[in-house]
Amino acid sequence: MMENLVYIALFAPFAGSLFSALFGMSPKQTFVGIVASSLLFISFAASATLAYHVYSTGAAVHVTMMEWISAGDLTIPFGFLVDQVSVTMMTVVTLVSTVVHIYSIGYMDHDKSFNRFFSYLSAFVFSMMILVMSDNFAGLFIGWEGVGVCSWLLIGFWYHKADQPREENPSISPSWAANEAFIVNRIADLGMLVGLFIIYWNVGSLQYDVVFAAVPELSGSVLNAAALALFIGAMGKSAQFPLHTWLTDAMEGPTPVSALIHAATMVTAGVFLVIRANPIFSATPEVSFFIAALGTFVALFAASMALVNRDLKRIIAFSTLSQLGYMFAAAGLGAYWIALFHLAAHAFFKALLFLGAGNVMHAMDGELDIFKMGGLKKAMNWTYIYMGVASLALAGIPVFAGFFSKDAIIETAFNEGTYVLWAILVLTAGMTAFYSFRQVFLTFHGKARYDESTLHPHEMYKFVLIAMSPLALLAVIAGFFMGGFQTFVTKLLPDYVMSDHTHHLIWVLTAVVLVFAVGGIWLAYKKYANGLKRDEELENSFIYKLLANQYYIPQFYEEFITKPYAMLSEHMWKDVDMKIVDATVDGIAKFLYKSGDGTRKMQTGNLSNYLNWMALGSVLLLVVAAISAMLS
Amino acid sequence: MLQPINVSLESLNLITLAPMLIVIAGALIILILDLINNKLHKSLYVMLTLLILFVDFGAVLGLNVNERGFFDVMLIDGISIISQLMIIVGSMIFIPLALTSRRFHEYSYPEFFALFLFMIAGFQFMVTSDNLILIFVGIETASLALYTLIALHNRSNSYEAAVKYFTMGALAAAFYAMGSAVIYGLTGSIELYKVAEVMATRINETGLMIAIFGSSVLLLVAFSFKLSLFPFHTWAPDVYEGASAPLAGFMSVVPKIAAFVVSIRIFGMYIDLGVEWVRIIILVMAVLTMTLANIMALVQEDVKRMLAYSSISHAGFIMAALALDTTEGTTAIFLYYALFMFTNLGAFSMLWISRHKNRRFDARYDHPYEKFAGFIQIMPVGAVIMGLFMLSLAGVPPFSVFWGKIYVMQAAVNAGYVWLAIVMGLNSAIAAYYYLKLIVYMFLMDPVKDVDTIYYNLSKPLMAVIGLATLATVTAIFYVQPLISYLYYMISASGY
Amino acid sequence: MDNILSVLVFFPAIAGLLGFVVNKDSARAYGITVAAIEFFLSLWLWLSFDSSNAGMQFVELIPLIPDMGIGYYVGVDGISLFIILMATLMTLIGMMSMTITKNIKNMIITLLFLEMTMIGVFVALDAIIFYLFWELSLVPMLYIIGAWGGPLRVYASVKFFLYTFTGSLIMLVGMLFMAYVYHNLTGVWSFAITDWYSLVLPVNYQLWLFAAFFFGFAIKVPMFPFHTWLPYAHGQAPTIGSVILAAVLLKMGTYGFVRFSLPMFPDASVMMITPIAILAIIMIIYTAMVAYAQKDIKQVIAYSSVSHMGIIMLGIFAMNAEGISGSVFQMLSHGIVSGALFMLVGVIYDRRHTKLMSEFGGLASVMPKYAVIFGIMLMASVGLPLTIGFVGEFLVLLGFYQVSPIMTILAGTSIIIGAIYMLAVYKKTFFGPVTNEANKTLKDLDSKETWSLIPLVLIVIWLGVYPKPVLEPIDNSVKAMVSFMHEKAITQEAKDMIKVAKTDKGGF
Amino acid sequence: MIGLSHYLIVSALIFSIGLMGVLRRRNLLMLFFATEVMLNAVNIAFAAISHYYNDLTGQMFAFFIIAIAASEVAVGLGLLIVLYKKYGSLDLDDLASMKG
Repeated sequence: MMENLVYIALFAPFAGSLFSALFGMSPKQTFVGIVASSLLFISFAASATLAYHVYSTGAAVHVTMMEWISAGDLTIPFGFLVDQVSVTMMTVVTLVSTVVHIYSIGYMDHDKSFNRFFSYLSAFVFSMMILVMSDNFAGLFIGWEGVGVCSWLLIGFWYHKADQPREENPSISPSWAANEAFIVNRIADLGMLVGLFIIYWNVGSLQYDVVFAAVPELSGSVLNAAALALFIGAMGKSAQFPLHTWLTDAMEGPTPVSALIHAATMVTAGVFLVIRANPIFSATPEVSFFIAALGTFVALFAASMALVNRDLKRIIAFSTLSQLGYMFAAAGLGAYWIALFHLAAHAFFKALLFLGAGNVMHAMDGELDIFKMGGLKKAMNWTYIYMGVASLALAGIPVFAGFFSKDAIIETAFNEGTYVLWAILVLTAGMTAFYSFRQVFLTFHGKARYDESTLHPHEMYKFVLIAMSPLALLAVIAGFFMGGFQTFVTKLLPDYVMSDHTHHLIWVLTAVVLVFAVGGIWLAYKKYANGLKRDEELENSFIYKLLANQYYIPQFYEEFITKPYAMLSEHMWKDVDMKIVDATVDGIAKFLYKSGDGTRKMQTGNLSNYLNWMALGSVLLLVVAAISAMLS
Repeated sequence: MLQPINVSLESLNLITLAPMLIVIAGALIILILDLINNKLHKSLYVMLTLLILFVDFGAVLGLNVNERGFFDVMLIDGISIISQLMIIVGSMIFIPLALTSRRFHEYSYPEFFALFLFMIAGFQFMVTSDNLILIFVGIETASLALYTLIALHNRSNSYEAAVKYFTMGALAAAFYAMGSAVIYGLTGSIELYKVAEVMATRINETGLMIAIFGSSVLLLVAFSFKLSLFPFHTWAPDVYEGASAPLAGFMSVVPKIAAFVVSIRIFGMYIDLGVEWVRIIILVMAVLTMTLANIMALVQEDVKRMLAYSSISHAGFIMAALALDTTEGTTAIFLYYALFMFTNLGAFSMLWISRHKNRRFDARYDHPYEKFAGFIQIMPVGAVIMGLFMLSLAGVPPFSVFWGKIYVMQAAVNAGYVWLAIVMGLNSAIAAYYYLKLIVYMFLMDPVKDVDTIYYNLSKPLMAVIGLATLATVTAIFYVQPLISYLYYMISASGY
Repeated sequence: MDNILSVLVFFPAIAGLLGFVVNKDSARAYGITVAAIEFFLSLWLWLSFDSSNAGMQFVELIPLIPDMGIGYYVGVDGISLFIILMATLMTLIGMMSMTITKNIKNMIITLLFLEMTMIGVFVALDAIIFYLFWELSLVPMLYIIGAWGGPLRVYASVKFFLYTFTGSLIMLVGMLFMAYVYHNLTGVWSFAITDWYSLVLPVNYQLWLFAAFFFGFAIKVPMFPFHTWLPYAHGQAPTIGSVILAAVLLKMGTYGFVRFSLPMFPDASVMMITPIAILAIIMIIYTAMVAYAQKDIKQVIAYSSVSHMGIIMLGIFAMNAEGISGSVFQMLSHGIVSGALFMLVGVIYDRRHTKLMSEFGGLASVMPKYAVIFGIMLMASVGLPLTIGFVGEFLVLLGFYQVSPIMTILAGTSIIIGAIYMLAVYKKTFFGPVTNEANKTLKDLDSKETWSLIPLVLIVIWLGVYPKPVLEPIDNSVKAMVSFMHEKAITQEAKDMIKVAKTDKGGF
Repeated sequence: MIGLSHYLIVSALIFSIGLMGVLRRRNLLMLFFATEVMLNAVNIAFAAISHYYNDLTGQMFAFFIIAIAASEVAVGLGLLIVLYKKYGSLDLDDLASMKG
């Protein structure tokens, strides 16, 4: 029974994808979206049932469908494992996906590639399900790459758009952004593959249970190498510095995609990997600390860029990046269940935020610059509420989901004695609150800064708003399940409890974070709630420009990696391949041909010359004979 | 006390002379027929010649291995029998080529056929003796007849070719004679087996070495000329160009077989005696010949000249096998020629069918590459056959020359000359270019417009000959085994 | 039917000969029918193949030249079986999709002869018979490139022929030397590969022989720096020529390494791991970069072939069953995928008579079906899991990791730079607005094109999801070969390096 | 006393003279004479050696050489006549229509 549910949960999205693909090249058919969404809902229902099953019995469901690759001593099955961790992910993924699917029916209403969109989106969910459900690293890698491709397809969904200069559109074009995302992810995937190789050659298997059971016997260096390699894989998917640039560019995709893939699910795959492979990471404190430190850095780094950005979606993308940093910080510090909890909570409120942004975009006819918005509260009340709730959750205001999860992470940093990390995370929490509300205020408050004569913002369809409500609800209440969640997942994950010392200080710590968060909101309110006042001096300052240009990292990559690569390729082809390698080959041929031209001159046609050649030949023979006689 | 001369006919063992006598008698019959009636058609002479050769073939087959006869100057050993057989088979392929659909000057003379038969007799004498006098007589009989045959083609180029060949041949003859004189002076004998015995006993004398030196170099010059080895090959391209196509094909095979037999006898003797530098200079010449002839062939504009250079290169290839002086090496020589003969004669016959009275494509050449452009569209079967010949010459398996090639290379490897095998391999690669060039012209180019058909000279006998050559080229894989075992048996029986 | 291999080899040849009689207008149908029969024969071969038997099956031996030890000796094992299947499949599909009308009869006959030589190479168990088919395969390809190719066709075809020919002549010397050594040690002349396997050679002999065979195979593969004939050949060849060349002819080289170099010279192979791996890595990275610089779609795919062949080379020298099985599988995968990609380029070339990327852009809007199939093949080419491209590449890299982690990481960059050039092609060709007027009216795939591509798409996915039916026989034979090499190796380093799989059942 | 070596030296000298003639002469007829000279040099050697060994073989060889030389001249002169008819000259340098 449970096995069937596993397959239903896994293959329902696939069926949806195939069904939509059948109509992929036909004009919009609303029922395609409905079918796909229903199948997703079935998948969600199955996942939820499984979650309940796992919760009530405490036992994991493990199925092996068939053998995939078997060569040498390597055997990789298609095996699926539904345990506390994967079932959490499954539920979150299918829930958010279902919402996003329904949302997309409304959002993609006018797009002529409506059917194709659902095909891609459901395929993504299928890949994601493989990623989280697989019982081995190779299966995870299938999903890993699968979500990469779906992400590529979806970012580049509007492939027909032309490239623009970076000044006009920092992401250049959807197709450019899609390729960037794919290639950057591939860099990380190589790390991941190497991790797999290390594990295979030291353990002899890629099955989680076998590998984790073997961890105690492995040497430290092997574990470190494996952990590092796996984490490099995670860095790509979760867009950690320095592989982060693709995530903001990925906002070229349709907004539901950003909500689902680039906020709630795919980008958290890296965190999931670290959580999934926690026995390895637990055994490698150095790598784990590196993960925590990098996560903390990214949290701050991304938040800083979000402070000044004007693009609605990019701000949310930076915030996603920043939150991923939080999750890594938690996972790196050993608080795996907290990381997973934040992952889930973040999925809800971040998806909600994105979908809200999608509503705004829909209303504003594709406009994304928050400097050109304002006063949308009137027209889009529900969206305002949703985004407000989501932002409160993101900012970590008590009662809302983010408060519980993020606070726990910050406390963990304190608890581990890594006070620097703690300080940074607290500061970041403040910045998070600031940029979230800067965005909310600039969008919904103040006066309209767009041309009201041509643009008439309107609220999204009702059914879309209703579909978003579960997310909103969860963004508010998810935090209350923290205790239950802890008991549930720590059956599998190592438990993490604060020390007594931290426990005593917990109110102080919470208060500090709250001060920063509220301070951030207050600052944003002061500055932006009553409309936008541009501060030329500030905007021209070095720091502002640095932040607005993402620390010039994309430019740096372009100047120092992309362009040199293209140039080098050109040289390799024209100068090395053509002028050296090929020219050598042709040179030998030409040399032979030329020497043929030279040698044929001896064939003068003149008999006298021929006779001379004969005489000369006999002399030469004598000489050669003499030399060889002397030598022998 | 003087003994009365008493020669018993049995000791003469005249049967050893029978093959040559048959051919000479045949030639005389032809001349007599002409005297009686000079209006007879060439087809009669062709068939007559074929029949005479056929009888000759039978006579050779009937010989016993390792016999001497006629005052011991005749030596019937394995190589003499197989070489005679090959000479006769080569001639039998050549002769029907006279039956072209167009009339060509030389074939209307019965003398052509008589001379041809005399030439065959000369070659047969060359290969069935180890007496330097008889070899000389054989060489000269054959050569003088050949000069005349070339000249009979009755074109200014053929006269030029004949004169060039003749003059250089005369010089080579002088070298041969002088070389024989040196040998005679050294050993007091002109019978090679006696020469070998005497030399073997005196091999360590310094003076003798110098003399061997002189004699071997002089003889090597003479035979290098016959075998067209570098730098004595200069006559070959011009003579082949001047001669008619079938005769050129014939010349690239049959006289060389005869010359190789004599070379095996003489230089094999030197190498057996342990005169290592003879081997070395032969190897040097062989390598130079195959390489330089190949690169000169690369730049030829005329197919016939290209084939001339190609056969020079092939000769160099085989010369290297001679230097190995192993049974396998010697077998390789004959195997190679046996296989090469069909392909090469076939290729030259293909030129022959495209022969015109006047040059239509090029002022200088009879068979420029352009003539064969788009041959596949004009005459698909002909193009495919010519393509097969070219591939075979290039050494593409499973066509005939490939088997000869690997046998030679295997012999080289077995004798410890791996480098030689590699040089041969690389040379085959260079050679592939010019054979390919013709294939490219035939298959990949469009025909030259405004010039009429190029299969001008085609007739049934020619088709039969070409068909036979094609068959022999393509099915080589099936008869290589019996050929090898026969050749190997004959050669090892005669002690080489 | 024990002589099915002979039937497979000679059926197309006989059909080719008879093809001269067939009327020009019916030649295409004739060719497709013959190729289909041949394909079904090869399927039959697969069905009657015993997957659990790692050794040679359907062996036939007819002595041809016993004095030299040459015989008609053929057989298949898991390694060669699927390459044969691929050869028959790609010939069939290539013929189905063929759009050539000029001299169609000659083309069909040539293709049938080519098919004979291709199958011959892979079934031959006698070195000379192998060489025979190997060389013979050049001729039809020369004609195909030269007669139906682009403007530089003659140069390209002659270069292809001579380059390969030169290499294989050196290989021939190696074969002759091998036979000589065999004769010296056993007193028997033999060119039978299975006889040669039993020969334990001193290391220096192994090295020299390895080098000789290397030239023949490396030029065919083609390995850097012997690869420059390939872009010309592909660039000038008609679609069908490129398809066959990439799918089958290149595999002869890598197959040669597996069939000859590894089991015959295990010690030399182990010693040559590093140099060959370096060449392979140069191939992978360098040609991938060169591919990125190309302006012509077909050239990109041509160079990408070289890059992928680098992966295959690397896997062969992993010296463990994972890597070698992966390599053999990757041969199939590359054959199918690059064949399909060349067919796809052919589709666009037929419509626009240009292959320059700058001429295109936005094709996804105009030709959605085409874009989808191209996209699938692209993803298979960059090694996306659940496509055929992943299995081989993954196993190769996994296998080679045991030899050298650093080199594996370098080689692994292929998954990055492979994506770079392939995605660049896709972006330039299919994405963006349709700027060129000529592209606005392009027709999507017609039924002929679709139906020749669909089977390939299905195979790409089928073997990506469930490679077992193919991988298992390959793996059985490879495992047996590896343990054979391990036993045969004389130096300790080689014994250490060659990893016998624990699951080996033996039977080589 | 004139011994074998004197004859041989004379023979060698004449052979060389003949060879030089072959190499230097431009007229075909003179060329033929030069080859005759070479052959006759060989004859001297043969005769002398034959005498030295008291063996008839050498003289026999010499006779054959004479005969062959004669037939060579016969054929050669025939060729020259046709050639002269065609070209109107016997100069070697005119005889180079085939080359390369």
